[in-house]
Amino acid sequence: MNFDYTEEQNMLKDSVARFVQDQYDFEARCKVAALEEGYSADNWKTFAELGWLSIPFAEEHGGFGGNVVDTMLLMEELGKGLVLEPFLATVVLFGGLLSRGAADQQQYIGSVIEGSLQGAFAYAERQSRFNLNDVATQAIANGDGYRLNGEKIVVLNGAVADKLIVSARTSGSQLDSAGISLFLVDANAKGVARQGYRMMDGQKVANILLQDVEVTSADLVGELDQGLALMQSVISEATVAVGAEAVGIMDKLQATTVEYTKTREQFGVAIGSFQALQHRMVEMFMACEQTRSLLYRAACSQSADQAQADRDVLALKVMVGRAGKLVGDEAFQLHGGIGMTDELDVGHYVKRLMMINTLFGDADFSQQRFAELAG
Amino acid sequence: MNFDYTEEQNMLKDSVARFVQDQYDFEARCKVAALEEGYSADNWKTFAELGWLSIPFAEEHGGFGGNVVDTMLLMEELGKGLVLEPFLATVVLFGGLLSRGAADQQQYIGSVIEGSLQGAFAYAERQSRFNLNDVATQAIANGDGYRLNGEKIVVLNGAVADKLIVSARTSGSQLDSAGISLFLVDANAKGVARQGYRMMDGQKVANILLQDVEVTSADLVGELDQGLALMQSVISEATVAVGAEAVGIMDKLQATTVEYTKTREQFGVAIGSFQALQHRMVEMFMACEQTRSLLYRAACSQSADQAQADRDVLALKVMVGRAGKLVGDEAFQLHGGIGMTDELDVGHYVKRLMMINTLFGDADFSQQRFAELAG
Amino acid sequence: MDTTFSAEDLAFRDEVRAFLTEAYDDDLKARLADKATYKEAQIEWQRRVNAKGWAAPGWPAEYGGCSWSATQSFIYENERSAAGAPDMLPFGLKMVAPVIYTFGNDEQKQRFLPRILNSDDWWCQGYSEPGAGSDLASLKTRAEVDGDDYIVNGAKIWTSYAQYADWIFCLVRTDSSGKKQDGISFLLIDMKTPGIKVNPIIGIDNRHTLNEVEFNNVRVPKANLIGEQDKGWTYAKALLAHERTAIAGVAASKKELAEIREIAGRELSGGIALSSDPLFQKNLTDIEIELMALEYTELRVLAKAASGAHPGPESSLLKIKGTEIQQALQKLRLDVAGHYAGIQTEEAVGNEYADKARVDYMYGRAATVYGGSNEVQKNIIAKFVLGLK
Amino acid sequence: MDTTFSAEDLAFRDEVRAFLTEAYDDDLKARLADKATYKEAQIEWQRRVNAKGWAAPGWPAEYGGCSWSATQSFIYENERSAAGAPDMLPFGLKMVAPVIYTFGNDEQKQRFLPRILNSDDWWCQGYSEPGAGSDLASLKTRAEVDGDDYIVNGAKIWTSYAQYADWIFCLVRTDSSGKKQDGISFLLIDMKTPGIKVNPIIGIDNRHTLNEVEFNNVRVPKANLIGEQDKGWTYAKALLAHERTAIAGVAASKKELAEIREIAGRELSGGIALSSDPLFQKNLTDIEIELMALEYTELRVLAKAASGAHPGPESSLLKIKGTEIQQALQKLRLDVAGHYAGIQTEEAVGNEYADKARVDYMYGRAATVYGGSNEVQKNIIAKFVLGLK
Repeated sequence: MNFDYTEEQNMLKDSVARFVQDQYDFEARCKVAALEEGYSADNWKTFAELGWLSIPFAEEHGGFGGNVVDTMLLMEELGKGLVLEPFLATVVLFGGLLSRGAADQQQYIGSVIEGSLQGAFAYAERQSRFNLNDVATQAIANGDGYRLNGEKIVVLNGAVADKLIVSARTSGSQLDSAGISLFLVDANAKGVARQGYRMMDGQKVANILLQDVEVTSADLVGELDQGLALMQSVISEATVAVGAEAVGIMDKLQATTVEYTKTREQFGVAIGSFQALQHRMVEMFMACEQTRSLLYRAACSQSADQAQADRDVLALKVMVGRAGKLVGDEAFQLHGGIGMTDELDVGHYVKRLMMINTLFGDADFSQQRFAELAG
Repeated sequence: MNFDYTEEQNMLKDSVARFVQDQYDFEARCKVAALEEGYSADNWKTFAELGWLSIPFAEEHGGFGGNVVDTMLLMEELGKGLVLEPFLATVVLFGGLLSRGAADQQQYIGSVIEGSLQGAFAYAERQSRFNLNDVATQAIANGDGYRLNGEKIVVLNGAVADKLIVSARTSGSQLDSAGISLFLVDANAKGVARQGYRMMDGQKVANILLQDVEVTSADLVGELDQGLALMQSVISEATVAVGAEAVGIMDKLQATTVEYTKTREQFGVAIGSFQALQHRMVEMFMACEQTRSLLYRAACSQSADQAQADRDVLALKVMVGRAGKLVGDEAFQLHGGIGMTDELDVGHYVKRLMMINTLFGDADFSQQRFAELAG
Repeated sequence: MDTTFSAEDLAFRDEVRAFLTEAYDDDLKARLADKATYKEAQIEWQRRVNAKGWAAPGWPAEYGGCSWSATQSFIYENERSAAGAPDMLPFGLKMVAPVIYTFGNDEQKQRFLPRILNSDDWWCQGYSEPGAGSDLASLKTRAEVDGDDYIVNGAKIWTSYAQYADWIFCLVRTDSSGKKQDGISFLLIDMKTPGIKVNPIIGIDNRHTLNEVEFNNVRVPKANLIGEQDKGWTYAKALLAHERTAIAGVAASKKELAEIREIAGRELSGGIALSSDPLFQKNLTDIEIELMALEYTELRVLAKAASGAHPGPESSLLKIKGTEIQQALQKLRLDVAGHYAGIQTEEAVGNEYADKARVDYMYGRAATVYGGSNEVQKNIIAKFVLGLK
Repeated sequence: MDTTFSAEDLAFRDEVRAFLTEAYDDDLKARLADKATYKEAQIEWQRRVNAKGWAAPGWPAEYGGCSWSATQSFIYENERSAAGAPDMLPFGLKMVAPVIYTFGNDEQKQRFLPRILNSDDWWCQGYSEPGAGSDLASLKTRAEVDGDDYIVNGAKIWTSYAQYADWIFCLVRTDSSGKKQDGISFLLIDMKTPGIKVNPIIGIDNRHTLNEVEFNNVRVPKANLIGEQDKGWTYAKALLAHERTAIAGVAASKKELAEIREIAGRELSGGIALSSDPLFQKNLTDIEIELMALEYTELRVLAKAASGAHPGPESSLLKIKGTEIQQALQKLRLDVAGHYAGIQTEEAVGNEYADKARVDYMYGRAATVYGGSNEVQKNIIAKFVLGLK
């Protein structure tokens, strides 16, 4: 039993940390956020050059052959810098689905790794809330292929992605678990209409309207009607990844807050000397440590039996939501007025934490699923 | 709109407060708790002489004709003294049901008022938990009357009561709302077996076994099969009463704790000077005030429409459970080791608060009922 | 002990309802919601209320107050909130006016009070300073006597709506020799005076509500000093409790809670209304029960005030609980909005209630900090109610 | 980063299970549960474990420790808790022994350690004093030199199981001239020495676990002094972190949580198992998730310790969270027990799990107070981890 990183992992971690420190301070980040695409193409090129985009992919696909821990430590460091580049959307989600696809689909992995292809996974719908099985988008058989109709919302990286993977119903009714299939769709295909917009964490996302979009059976990702399990599997991985990002953010907020209270004076003394505030910062610290423990737990159990792994991931997601809220609230409160201005970074960290809570199902939703799986 | 007591109410309040102060200090209370009956017959006589036992009864039954506020302020003062005498069981519950009974049954009110009759209301069963409608005890028609079979548990004052009012099923199945009837039963009737025992708050209660107990139709309290509404109505009143008792206890615990921290020294200063503890005592204070507000709200709405009144009573019960827990926990924690000894009164106050939480349905149960009634 | 409404109370309620139906019309609603017309719409709204005589119910009758009973105040607030009508802006009516009519001279009363009532002047508050925070008394903006004027130099911060304001009321330092609470004076300053500069602050809600106000050799006539020089702290402090009571916002929270319940009845999860989800119900009723309690806590304070007592340290309880409830409701609305809560764009891609969720949540973070942070309120209760040192 | 068990680990787990099945038999269980036979059963249990060589896994190997890896310690604790087997009493094995083998002389090691391992002596702890509480260093019990002896006078309080003890280890004051942490010495005292009086304290659980121990001119040979005179505070403090880590009780809480889940599956409300009640599920999983986290927090501390590092201030986190989880579980069991939770009687009128609910709840209140109150632990984290002054 150990919680150490390998030498290779330490090098990766240092490399990401250095990038964030040298090239992604808050000012630089604000500039990236102002870009129309929602990320910097230059940065993305750097990610590719440093090999980061290859990490989770198998060696046979030209990848680094990394494991969950590699992705985890990369995401934690990206979190500390509030990095906007779409690693999660293109590499973890879209790339994760490609890896599970047919050989023809896996050939796109190379482009992802070299940074020339942006992808997105479009699954949420207006009515679906956090239920992956709630799919109203229809894929009607049409000769050799299918015709897609429906709308997907808040698609991460959806505004700029070159290719999309879309969930659609090939059989059954709207809430059935079976009958969902995934399709690889060119973002510029006829019938695809995208409305890009911003989220409060600076991300560029899109609503995507599909009107009689034609795909062939070769575009089917995974088995027909069996898309739900595939979605769950890749979203489980992505949940650990954003869990790591959240831990990076929480640690950063905690450290920033403690430092601020050491210098900020009120009533003639540093406010960090007030015992009531000290005890609340201890709660922040404990929240960070407990979340990190669940992150490690979820990472370690990815090789364990499925039910236990699912529970560990859901437990992490619940804690990210709850502990993240505590840390965010206290960061705001202890910074006082200055924390509530757009020019300080604190609010931006908190907003990203809030978005992570909602992503893939919020704390309450995750807790109920966790309870259902209870032994 | 006013929250003032009338002059008469102030006199009553003073009279109860004086009794508690002069005759019911902690030492005296321990002596009462040690009595086999669970209360002092002398004290009960005093209650009768002072007219307290007549308060909620109508003037036509020889009562004082008091309202919910009168009972409330009496219970609050009794709470401050942790008074063990069975005012709740005999006067509020048993007496409350008698008042709703037939003329023949109302004639017993006189004996209650003069202190010569002890009563109990036996409704809970082994499997019923907090559901008043879960009644397995059977009342089978038998000539002019009924034959009762079943078991009642944790019956307040059940070990010493002269008369019982018992819920039993006259029709329907175990969980039906309709088909429950109430019967007035002599505690010494053939077939009634009582096992008396202690609760952690010092109360004497009993499990009561009913084996072929014969009652006549004249013993029916209220309408046949319509007992549930009657039970709910009297338990609503009783909930406001124990809410008042809880407020008395919480205020006492809060004041005791604040006083203790002013004198108890650690690290060379009074522990009440530590800001972290001060802020927690402020939380105790706010919990007490908020509970008092819901008590007043529930008392004032007893004349309002039924649905609103029910919600107000349930809200009070939830708050008594939750805020009571907070106050009890902090009282223990801030008293430290000494608070965890049987010889200090703090533990006894907390235990009574805990029993009040459970009585008639705990905070979670009450909150779910409250949510069901939500507009 | 009695909270039932009398026949007079019920008649008053009908009068309030009738007034709101007429005065708070759809046209005004639309103009209040639009950034471009907000200021003039808010002014017009106050003038309509003032025409009815209800702009400042809490003022003494001689200056235009209503002499309402606690019950009437309660009814008015509830009806106004239920109708969704905005409160009067507090800076003139609730903050500076009580200082003027309590501590000002006759000339000041005649000059300012009628204009405040009718919203002829837009006021803002100059208390906080960069670096001062909850430690208000450590303020550094100084006013030096120069003939019949003061010369003011320094800066104020977190000044809501200063970009709209005609006047600002300020605490300024006129003497630095004693302890920090001494030597503070209460000045009224015309925002058009040369040397005043307003710097916008964009909040985490991405809106421009707050400002920094700089004073560079701003010349203020001595006639604008309230009461005695160096005694301003006393005047300001006497009125802070009023401000706290106002922050509780019980009636507004009741309206918000009802709205969330209604939205959750339409929002689906797994094909079922979110309002029937047990965790949602738990979250909602946790807040609702605290709010039901706070409503009566406020009534108890109002009833006490009606019997002549000043709001004391218990107003700190109203502030703490009131703002905690507001923030809990904001979080709940955000949770209900799900994916849509994070959308920050001018176009209508999400839905209206979710946009409001994000803005309210972010703007609402400040409620536990301003008006004396909740930590300071707890210190006040610990000291003045519990007697802890 | 890896937490999978190796083949050796799995073999070890089987060995532990086999041992527990044999050694922790039904007869011993029954005797441990009976007040009258508890003491001798607890001693016999330790002897059986010691015969296996596992009584003190954490000790250095030369004195009888196991040199287990962090994984083995984790496995052992989990298997022991899952089997319901009691922990060894900590007073000898975990509290005084580390002080003896770290700071004691050879004679003391030879004299006491083997007897501690085999439970030949029952130890109790004499740290707290009436009035001292979390401010341990303010202790007043004094030891004055008299030839080859110390004469001890004073009193200790909250002494668990002093009524059974053969020996007590005490912090006593040997010098009052300096600051309070100086001038404290660490003494081992035979409980049979004349002048010692044990006064029972009945707890809020209505049981007799705690005691006050009075010392009236108790003569203690200088040979019973650990290390140097006046340096006892250093010795005691060095080991306090060990105590805190032990208090976390993760494995025991896991067992308790599983038991509550199982009970709630049998307990009905409205004819439906309480385990399917949404609020119950919320309460249970709130705790479960914190506990899953704490399990890994503990593993992280263990792994760090296995790599040679001493448990530092992060052990305070284990203590705080561990005891909070314990108390939350106690509350949940109590809630599940409903009406039966309050029954306090010798006869069996309720049910066994409810009786345990009440006793555990009451006894468990002390967990956030002893071993350095949770408030003190927070001060430690604030100061030594966060660097706040």
